[in-house]
Parts: sequence; C-alpha cells; structure tokens
Amino acid sequence: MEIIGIWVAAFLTLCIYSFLYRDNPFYRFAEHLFVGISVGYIIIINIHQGVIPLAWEPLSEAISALWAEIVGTTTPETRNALWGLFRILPIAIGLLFFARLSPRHTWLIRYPIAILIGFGAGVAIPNVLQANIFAQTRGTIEPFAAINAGTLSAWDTFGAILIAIGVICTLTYFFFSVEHRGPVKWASKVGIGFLMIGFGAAFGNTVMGRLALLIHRVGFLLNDWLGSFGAFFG
Amino acid sequence: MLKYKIILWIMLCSILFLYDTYVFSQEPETTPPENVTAVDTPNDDGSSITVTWDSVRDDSVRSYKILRNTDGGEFEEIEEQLDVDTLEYKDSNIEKGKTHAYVIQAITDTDAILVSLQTEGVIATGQWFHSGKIQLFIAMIIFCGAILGSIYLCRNNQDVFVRRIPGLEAVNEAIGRATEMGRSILYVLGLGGVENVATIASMTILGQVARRTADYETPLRVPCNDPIVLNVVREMVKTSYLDEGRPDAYQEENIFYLTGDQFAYAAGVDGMMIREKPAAVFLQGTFYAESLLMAETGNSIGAIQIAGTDSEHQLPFFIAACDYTLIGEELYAASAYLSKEPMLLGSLRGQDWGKILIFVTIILGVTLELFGINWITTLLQSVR
Amino acid sequence: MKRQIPLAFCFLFGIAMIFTQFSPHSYSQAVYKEVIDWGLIISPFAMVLAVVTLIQTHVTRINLRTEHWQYSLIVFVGMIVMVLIGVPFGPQNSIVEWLYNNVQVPMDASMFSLLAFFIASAAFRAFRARSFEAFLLLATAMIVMIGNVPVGDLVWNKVMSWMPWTDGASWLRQWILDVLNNAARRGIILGVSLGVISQSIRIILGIERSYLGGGD
Amino acid sequence: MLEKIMNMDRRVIFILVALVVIFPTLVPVRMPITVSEPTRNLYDFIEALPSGSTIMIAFDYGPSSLAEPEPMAKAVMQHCFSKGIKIIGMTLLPNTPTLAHKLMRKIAAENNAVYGEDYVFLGYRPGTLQVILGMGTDISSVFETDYENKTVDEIPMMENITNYDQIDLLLDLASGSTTETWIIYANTRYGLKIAAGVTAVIIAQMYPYLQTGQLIGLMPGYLGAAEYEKLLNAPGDGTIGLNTATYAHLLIIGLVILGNIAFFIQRRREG
Repeated sequence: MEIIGIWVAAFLTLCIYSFLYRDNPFYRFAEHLFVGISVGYIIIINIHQGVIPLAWEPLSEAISALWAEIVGTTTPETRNALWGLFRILPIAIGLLFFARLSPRHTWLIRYPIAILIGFGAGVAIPNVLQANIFAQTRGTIEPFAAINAGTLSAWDTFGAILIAIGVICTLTYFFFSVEHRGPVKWASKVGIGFLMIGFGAAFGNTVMGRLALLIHRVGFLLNDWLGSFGAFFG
Repeated sequence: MLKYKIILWIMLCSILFLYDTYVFSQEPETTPPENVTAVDTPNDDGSSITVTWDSVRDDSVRSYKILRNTDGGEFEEIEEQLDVDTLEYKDSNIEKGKTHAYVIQAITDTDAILVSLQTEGVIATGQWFHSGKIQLFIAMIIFCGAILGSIYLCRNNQDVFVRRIPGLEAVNEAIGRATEMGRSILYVLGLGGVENVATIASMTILGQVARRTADYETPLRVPCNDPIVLNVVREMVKTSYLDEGRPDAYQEENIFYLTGDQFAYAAGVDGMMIREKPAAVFLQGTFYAESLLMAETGNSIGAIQIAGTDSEHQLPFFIAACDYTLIGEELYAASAYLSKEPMLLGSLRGQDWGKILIFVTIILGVTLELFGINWITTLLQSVR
Repeated sequence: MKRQIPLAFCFLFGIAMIFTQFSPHSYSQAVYKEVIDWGLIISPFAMVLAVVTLIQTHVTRINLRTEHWQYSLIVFVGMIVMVLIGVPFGPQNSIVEWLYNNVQVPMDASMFSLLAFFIASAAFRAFRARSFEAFLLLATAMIVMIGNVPVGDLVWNKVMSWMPWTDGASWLRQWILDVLNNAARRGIILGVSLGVISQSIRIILGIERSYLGGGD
Repeated sequence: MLEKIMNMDRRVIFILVALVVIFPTLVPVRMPITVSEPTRNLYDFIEALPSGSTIMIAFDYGPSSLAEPEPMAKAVMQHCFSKGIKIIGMTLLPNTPTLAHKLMRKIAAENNAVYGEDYVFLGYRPGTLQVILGMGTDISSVFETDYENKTVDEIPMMENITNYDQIDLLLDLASGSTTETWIIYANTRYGLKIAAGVTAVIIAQMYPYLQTGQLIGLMPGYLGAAEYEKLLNAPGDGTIGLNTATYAHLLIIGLVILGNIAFFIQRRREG
C-alpha cells in the first residue's frame, strides 16, 4: 500500500510539473483533483474537529442531563451539564450560515458574520495597540537608555540610531497629509531606501524559501520514488 | 574631679564590654519574619491575596511555611514549605467573600519554628478597572478619537489634501501610450474577493482608468477570477463610460470570467498578454504567489506595468519587475483620493495623526533617554 | 431587521471584548470567556460559506459548459469520495489518511514548488535595476542570498582571510536583517497597525459595513 | 545575439534549475554552517529549561510549505525529548492535522517518547483568535478531547496544565501570519513566551519582534533548521537541504546579474 502511495504521489507530482512545459490536460486533471480532495478534507476536519467537539457533544450532554432531570436521576454532574443548553443559542446563530444556500434568505448570514467580525475588531484594538504600537515604539527608544548608561558598543549605538531614523523615515513615506517637499521629501526618500532594503531582504529570503520547496520535492522523487523501484520490481 | 570622671568612664566601658561579650557569647536570638502583610492582589478578578514579608536576617532559616485562617477561625497550613528566598506568596486558593488572615513560620536547621505576628484580615475583591492599563486606555481613546474626529470633519469637506502618488500619476501616461500605439490595456484585479479591502481599492482605481479609456476609446480588458467581482466590475465600468457620455464604447465582453484557479488564472493572463500585447498592464489588488508569473510576462512584452498591492510578500517582485508600484497603504490612499469617500479620506487623515503621535513619542523618548529620563519607556511598558 | 440587528450584535460583541480587556473583575472575565465560547461554537459553521461558493462556481461552469468544464466533475469526485468516507469514519480513517498523504500533500507541495522555477525565470527576464530603488532592492537581495547559504562564509573566509573577522557573509546578512530591515518593517508594522485600529473602530461603530454585503 | 539570449525560451531556464537541484541531491556536499543569534537564543532557552517543563508547538504550516518547518520540528522535538521536556502539539490550520499528527508520532517513535506522557497532539479547532484566547483561560475549554479523541483532562501529562501559565514556551512553526497573531494575542494578553520557526518567505517581517523580545528566538527556514541541527550535533534534512540550495542560489544570482548586464547594454544601445 505504501509503495502504491509513493507511485501515486510521484505520478501526480509529475502531472503538476508538466505545467512547466505548458498548460495541459494532465496538469488540469491533477489541479482539479487536488481542489476536490482538499475541500473534502477541510469539510471532514471542520466536522470532526469543530462541529462535533465544540457544538454537538456539549449539547448532547446537556440534553441527556435534561432527560435525567425529567426522569429524576439527577446528580450534581448532570445539574452542571444543564448549562450546556445555553449553547443552543450560538449553535442556532452558527447554523444561519446555511442561509447562504437560499438567495432569498442569504441576509441571515449577516448575524454570525457580524458577531465574528465584531469579536475580532474588539479584541484587536487594545491588543494591537499594545503589541504593535506600544512595544514597537518602546523597542525603538529603549536602546538609547543603554547608550546613556554606556553599556552599548559604538557599533550597536550606530545600529540603534539607524533603526530610529529608519522607523521615522519609513513612517514619513506613508504620511499622506503633507506634500513631500523640503525636509519631508528627504525623510521620505531615506524612508523608501529603508523600505527597498527591507523588501530586498524579503526577496533574498523568498528565493531560499521557494528553492526549499523544490528541493523537498526533488528529494521525494529521487530518493523515495526512484528508491522504490527496487522494491517494486523485486 | 577629673580622676573620678576617668574612673567612671573606665567602669562604664568595662561594663559595656562585659555586657557585649556576654551578649555575643550567647546563641544569636533569631527573630521571626517581620512586616508580614496581606493585601488583596491588585488588578485581578478577586481570586487571590498576596502575602509579603521581610527576609529573616539569619542563615539558619531554611524555609517558610504559610498558615491561613478563615473568618477568624483556626490557622491551617496552606502550602508546602517555601524556599528561603521567597518573600512573596500569591494565595489563589481562597474562599471568596471570606476574611483571611495569615501567619508566616520560619523554619530553622534545627526545625525550630519562629512564628510571625498575625496579619490583618483581608477580603479579596475583583477590580472593575485594571489600573496598570490606564495609559493603554488613554492611548486607545486618543487614537480612536483622532480617527473618528477626522471622519466627522471630512463629512462635509471632501477636498482633503493627499500627497502626490507617483504610481497614480503614471496612469495617464500609460493610457496615453496605449492610445498612441493603438493597443489595449490589461487590468488585473488579483485573486481577492469582493470583501477584500485591496480589491475594493483596485476597483476604485479601475473606475478612474475606465473614464480615461472611454474618452480615448482604448480597449480595456479585465479578466476576472471571481464571479462576484466580475459583476461588480462590469457595473462600475459601465457607469464610468456612462458618466463620460460614451455608453456606446462600452463592451461588456471585454470584462470576463477567466478561471478561478490560481496558476491556471496566471497562465491564462500570460497567454492574453502574449497574444494581445497590451501597451499597459495594471496589476492592482490582492496577489499571491502567481504575481511573479504575470509581472514577468508583462515585462517581457515591454508593456508599462503599474502594480499596487498590500500583499507584503509580493511587493518585492512587483518593485523589481514593474515600472511603478503602489506600496501597501499607498494603494488605500490612492483609492481614497480617487473615490472622495469621506470615510476613507477621514481614516487616512486620522491615521496620519496617529503617525504624528508616534513621531513625537519616539523623538521625545529618545531625547529623554539620552538624558537618563525613562518615563516614556516605563509608560510603554507591556502590562498583562 | 436585516441590517440594524447584525450591526447591533457587532457593536455589542466588539465593545464587550474591549471592555473585558481592561477589567479584571470576575464578572467581566466570565463575560470574556462566554464571548470566546460563542466565537468557538459559531466558527466551524463558517466553512459552509467557502464550500458553497466553491460548489456554486463549479456547478456554474458545468451548467454553462465553459471551456474545460469536464474538469469540474473531477473536483466533485474528489470531494464526494473524501466526504463519504471521512465524515462517518473521521479523519483518522486509514483511507482518508492515505488520500491525504499520497494525493493532497504531494500535489500541494508540488504546486508551490513550481515557484522555484518561475522565480529563476523572472530573475533573468524581469528583475531589473531600472531605478536606484530597484537597484537597492536587488543588491540587498543578493547579499542576503549569499549570506543564507554556507558557501558565502566559505568564500569569505578564503578570499577575505586578511580581514580581522571571519564569517563576514552571514554576519552582513544578519546585520541587514537586524538593523536596516528591522527599521523598515517596524515602520510598516506601525502604519498597518494604525490601519487595523482605524478599521476596527469603524466596524464596531457601524461606520464600515461593507462586510454585510449588498442588498437591503 | 543579445536579443536572442534575452528572448530565450524560459523552459531552458527551467531545465537549468532542475539540474542544479537534482545534481547536489544525488551527490551531496557538506559545508560548514555558521549559527546565527536568533537560532542560538531558542536553543539556549530550551537547553535551560528543567526536565519536566512543557512547551507547546503550533504546527501552523500547510502541506504546501512543509519542506522547511518539518526539519525544524524534528530538531526541536529531538532536543526536548532528550531533555525530558514535554510537548503539546496543535495547529491553527484546517489542512494540517493529519500531517502534524503523523510527524509527531514519527519523531516520538524515533526518540522513544510515549503518547500522553511525553507528548500529546491536540489537533485543530476552527477560529484562530478564539482558539488562542480560549486556551489562555482554559485549554480544555477549547480542546476537551485531543486529536485521538482522548479526554484531555485524563491525559497524564496534562494533569497539572490548565492554561498558558503552565507552559514555558510556544514554538510557532509558521508559513503565514500566525506568528504575529500569537504575539499580539497570547504574548500580550497572557504573557506566554513565544519563539518561531518560519519559512524563509516571512523571515524578514519577524525581526522587529525579535529586537523587542516579543519573540525570544527564531529559526529562519532551512538555515534555521540546519543551525539547530548543528547545535544538536545531529545533521539532518535541514543541513542537507541548505547545502543543496547553495547551487541553485548561485544560479539565481548569476541569472539576475546576467539579465541586468543585458538590460544595461540594451539601454545604452537605444541611447
């Protein structure tokens, strides 16, 4: 079974690589199969790792607790599980996503979306402010305390000054309310320089990342697949 | 007289000396832990009490034990022995709403127990506002206020100044060149859906491009990969042609659905570029890894390429392969400027105020730090 | 009803999350926990949106007989096989795992590894130092690339052996990332964060409502 | 001539790329590796943890980009198991659970680690923010059962673990923006210490967080995996991959330079 798996994987890998020659039926077949399988997988995971443990199980526990209440076999545990009945509310709201299936009722999906979006927006404001604005501003200022204390080497002092200048100039580039003239122009010019170096660093790293993906696949084809020839033929 | 004084002094000194030798020859008297205090832990939900005490100045003490009573009852041990370096204990295992008092026992090598005085009784309560987060709260009010205020002010005044954006100015040049050469313009909106901010910005820019092409009768080709985006774009471009008084020049089949799959879409766009050789290529919106393919082909056919995206990972490739690139926020600024939407313009202005605040903080903070004053750094300290 | 109530929900949940960040009281923490639980229960259902959109796209393609519409059938075959086995038997079923490991994973990985080829081709044909900015970008990229692979230091230690320090290539890469790149990224982070805060407050107050979609 | 080279079929370049990757895969070389500061910080942090500590590993990469994070996971898990540090695995991405589960099982078997005592895989739950925030108050309110459907409260190694307070480090193996999310929500809100091992594509954007200490360590792509393997003195896939990548890097650098020379000659001719 494992060897068949390697051969199937190798065949599909080659189907994908055939795109390098040009778009062709093998590539299209593999690509669409991939979309189908991966959507199927996401459905499975969402049901088994999402709907069942988060919604169904607590609810069914609560319902059996309710039954225990009715027939009179309550224990403190089932009493506690009764609270799970309140989960009917969010579950009902979640089910509204299915309104997407009916064009006439599609507006109902606004309810769950609004809750999720509001949740995300609310939790973002204080945390983003603290993690990204407070902490990053502080990180720019803090090395200067070490400069004052004399614990920073000359080279690191230079680095700290460069960072402070770079941050201010980069922000200036993204400043839209003033025409970039005079000193503002120079600051934004320096800012774009910093940006380009930053993007250059990302560029160089991206090359490494993309090559890593290919190296991994070539390793599979040469080691696992070609290596399986022996096992396959005897 | 003097003699007496000297004798008196000598006697006094000897008594003191003798007394001292007596005192120091004795086993040192070890005192129990002092300054034991129990307070309701600040800024918590009322589930703990913090006990602190002073270190016992004695090497023979090995560990501490904590005893607690509830509502004036018996004292009971609550924790295994604490390390001798421990001087603070957070008791998270309390009974809510009841008074607790604490006693610290210091235990010596010889298992002697030194018992401290009993603390005052404390009831733990939860706080409604975390006092350590006051600066964060104020900053939040200021930032949000700046943004809402600017949106409010821009409601009636849409002539908000937006700085020159080079990529935007190149739009006219690109359209002009396409018209001169009698070739088409290709506009790619990226892979984002209609709810995507960058896609919306891109559609606004497309609306403006369409106005110009309507005037010049330059063909504008828009391959889409999302059926909903397709419908919105058709509507927008049609409106642009109508506004310019050229509804006759609008050709719906120029805005079409290509395919929904990432690389197949890129391959399709590449094919169009090679066949039709557009004079100008716009790549505006949300892009993923396919950006590279389209920018490369556009470059190889010699088209003027104007890119714009907030997808950070694709920006380096656009900058390297295109003539003009709207970087991140520039794309939003361009769309705010073109659409004259008060909400967008106001937000842009409000965020600029935020930037000024950050400038001031950094410059002030750096200057103060150089003089050894660090209250800004303390203010920005992260609080849990 | 169709707009106001969702907007009110959005406001309520947003404000609740802001308030509970600042209030450690046990009542507010109970609210905090409850809101998170609601979010957890609602989230799995959001998958419906993505799946329905995908199904509709491919159904449309089949109905309209667009070019290559036959391939859309393959999407459905793949999806239905997975769902029929996986939903009743769970993701740890051996057939599901086999399909995942030998079909989905290799294809996903291969699809992205195509980019290694494309980046090489673009490197030759498109990445041009057409301006000073682009030059700066490309030059930095080269230094980082050299510093990323061990051959950089190897060559440095051979050729620059007269210099007082060794491993210069990886040192320079690290310095660029630590200092110059850091400054640029921090500028971007600060700008983007202001954007996030601005958008969040607009969403909570109902000024920004594009997420509700069109219609009344 | 120049025109001809510039308009050469891109498939020629594709073949070149394939060759510079296939050749070193068949004939591997080994070059010395220099360990960078961020990787060393992560190694030192884990090295300093006492036996019996717990770290959490978030497998936040999809099958599309498993090449780089897998060797990292291998190196770090090997390090932890050898020091008696327990590992909780989980993922924020829906298309990863099977992959991560299989990987954890495999590495654990190689290191004689026992499921439920030395490591556990919680699996996936939808909703990134809710999962991160929810685990901060109570892990079992998000993961009542683990991926193998065992009740989390009954798993031996989870006995004394309720939330982030008992976890010494979160290592995010990421191919997207999840590390930022972990920093903004888990670190800021709950004070959880965070380190990352990321694909090369997103290395550059991690640096501001490194300097502020919001990230205590970082493994950058294949390089990070190779560096960690060097620190462990156990060369593996990262070291092999990095050495293989050398030739392709040289090819790409050469292509950029060649392309630009041609570009400038052409521009001068056109005047």
